Amino acid sequence: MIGIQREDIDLGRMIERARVPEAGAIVVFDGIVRDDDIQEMELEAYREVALEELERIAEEARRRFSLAAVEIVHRIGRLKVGDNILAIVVSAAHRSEAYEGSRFIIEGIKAHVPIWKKELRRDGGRWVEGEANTMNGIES
Amino acid sequence: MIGIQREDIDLGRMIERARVPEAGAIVVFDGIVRDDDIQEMELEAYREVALEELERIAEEARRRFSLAAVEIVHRIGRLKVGDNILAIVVSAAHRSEAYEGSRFIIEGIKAHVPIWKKELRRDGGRWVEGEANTMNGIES
Amino acid sequence: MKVRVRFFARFREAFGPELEVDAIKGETLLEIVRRAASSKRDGYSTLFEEDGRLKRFVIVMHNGSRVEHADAEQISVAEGDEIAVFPPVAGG
Amino acid sequence: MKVRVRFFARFREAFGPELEVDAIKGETLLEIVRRAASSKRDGYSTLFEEDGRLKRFVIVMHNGSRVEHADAEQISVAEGDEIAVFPPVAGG
Repeated sequence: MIGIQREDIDLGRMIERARVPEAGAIVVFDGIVRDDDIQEMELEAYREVALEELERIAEEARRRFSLAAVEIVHRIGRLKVGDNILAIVVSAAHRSEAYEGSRFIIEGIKAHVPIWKKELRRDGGRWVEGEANTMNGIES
Repeated sequence: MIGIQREDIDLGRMIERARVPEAGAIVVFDGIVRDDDIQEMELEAYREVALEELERIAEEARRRFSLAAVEIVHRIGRLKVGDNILAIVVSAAHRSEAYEGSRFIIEGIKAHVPIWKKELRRDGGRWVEGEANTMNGIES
Repeated sequence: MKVRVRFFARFREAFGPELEVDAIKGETLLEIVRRAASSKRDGYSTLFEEDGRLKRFVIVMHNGSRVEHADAEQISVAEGDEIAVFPPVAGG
Repeated sequence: MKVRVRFFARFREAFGPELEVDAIKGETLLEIVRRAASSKRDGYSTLFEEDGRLKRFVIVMHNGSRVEHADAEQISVAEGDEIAVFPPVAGG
């Protein structure tokens, strides 16, 4: 399942969906709001395009790393320290594929999925800069 | 928490324990019994030494990758396809440390922790060979 | 001819989430973005350099596909098009 | 002087999980392992080469610490020692 939602993420259900007979390894990435002197975080998405990109990244990861299952849920809206931002759950026959597939997906999301974060601090808000470089974003 | 147990693993609780304020990323590795024409798997540990090794690997990972939390539970006994064998949950400020720390731990376990697996097939049992090489095992 | 221009993140804060622009046949994506930006005081300098080019980091999409700045100067809009303008993404 | 010898995995299947060996002062780890192995028919060839050396892959621990085969020929046992003998590990 690939999704963008306001509600919290049910990691347990994602893991159970990835537990298929041909899988020997499940790797979960759970990105959470870190206590970096922030109070809250506000996330915004270009939803239709972000979903398409998540599907594309999931499909490419599935193919390149022979993944048995891929589940991605990204949250938007107002989040506080400790809240889940993003969960990626993948399974594969062997651990290397599961780790590498998971990493491929998170790096793809950071570089290509139109979602933005604003850190809300006591002294105001600050948009988080895209990580890769100033030309990142969706590949044409 | 570091443990070796017969009971199933409560992944949800391990993840909640790793959800500390300084963590921005949680990575979970869940090793499960793969349907590789096997019926069941029997795991056996040199328990006291295995626990010491798990503690040593966790401590080294914590230090080398600045991990905020490390949880490892390895199961022993009779397991069937889809059952959890081993769960590693780590958290860190940033994703690279969490992924690399998790990978360091699983590789350390494969190479150094005195636990053995026997695959039980219709035509009998087969001990799984250690992965690294025939001289692996506990470093003196 | 109606064209939608959507803004995200700090561009949304500057221009609002979306503007409907009445486009003339033959107008390019870049011309539409320029007009949309001009709807706000100081809007122009948020997206454009003094020499009139889009700032390097500004990302433009046309109906859900990214377009290079050079192409945005060439592609003409059509009825019902959606143009999106946003800063570098920071998901995950 | 009592010494415990523990076996794991296929060595446990061959010798049982543990043997208590009555050791003589000055006996080495390797000598104890040899005597323990001799408790079963064909046991010797499970752990030892024909030339009397331990098979390369056999791991020996002394009170929870791994010892090289060469050292196992030198180290004398003491009352209450635990020797463990096992094949390469396969955890995870």
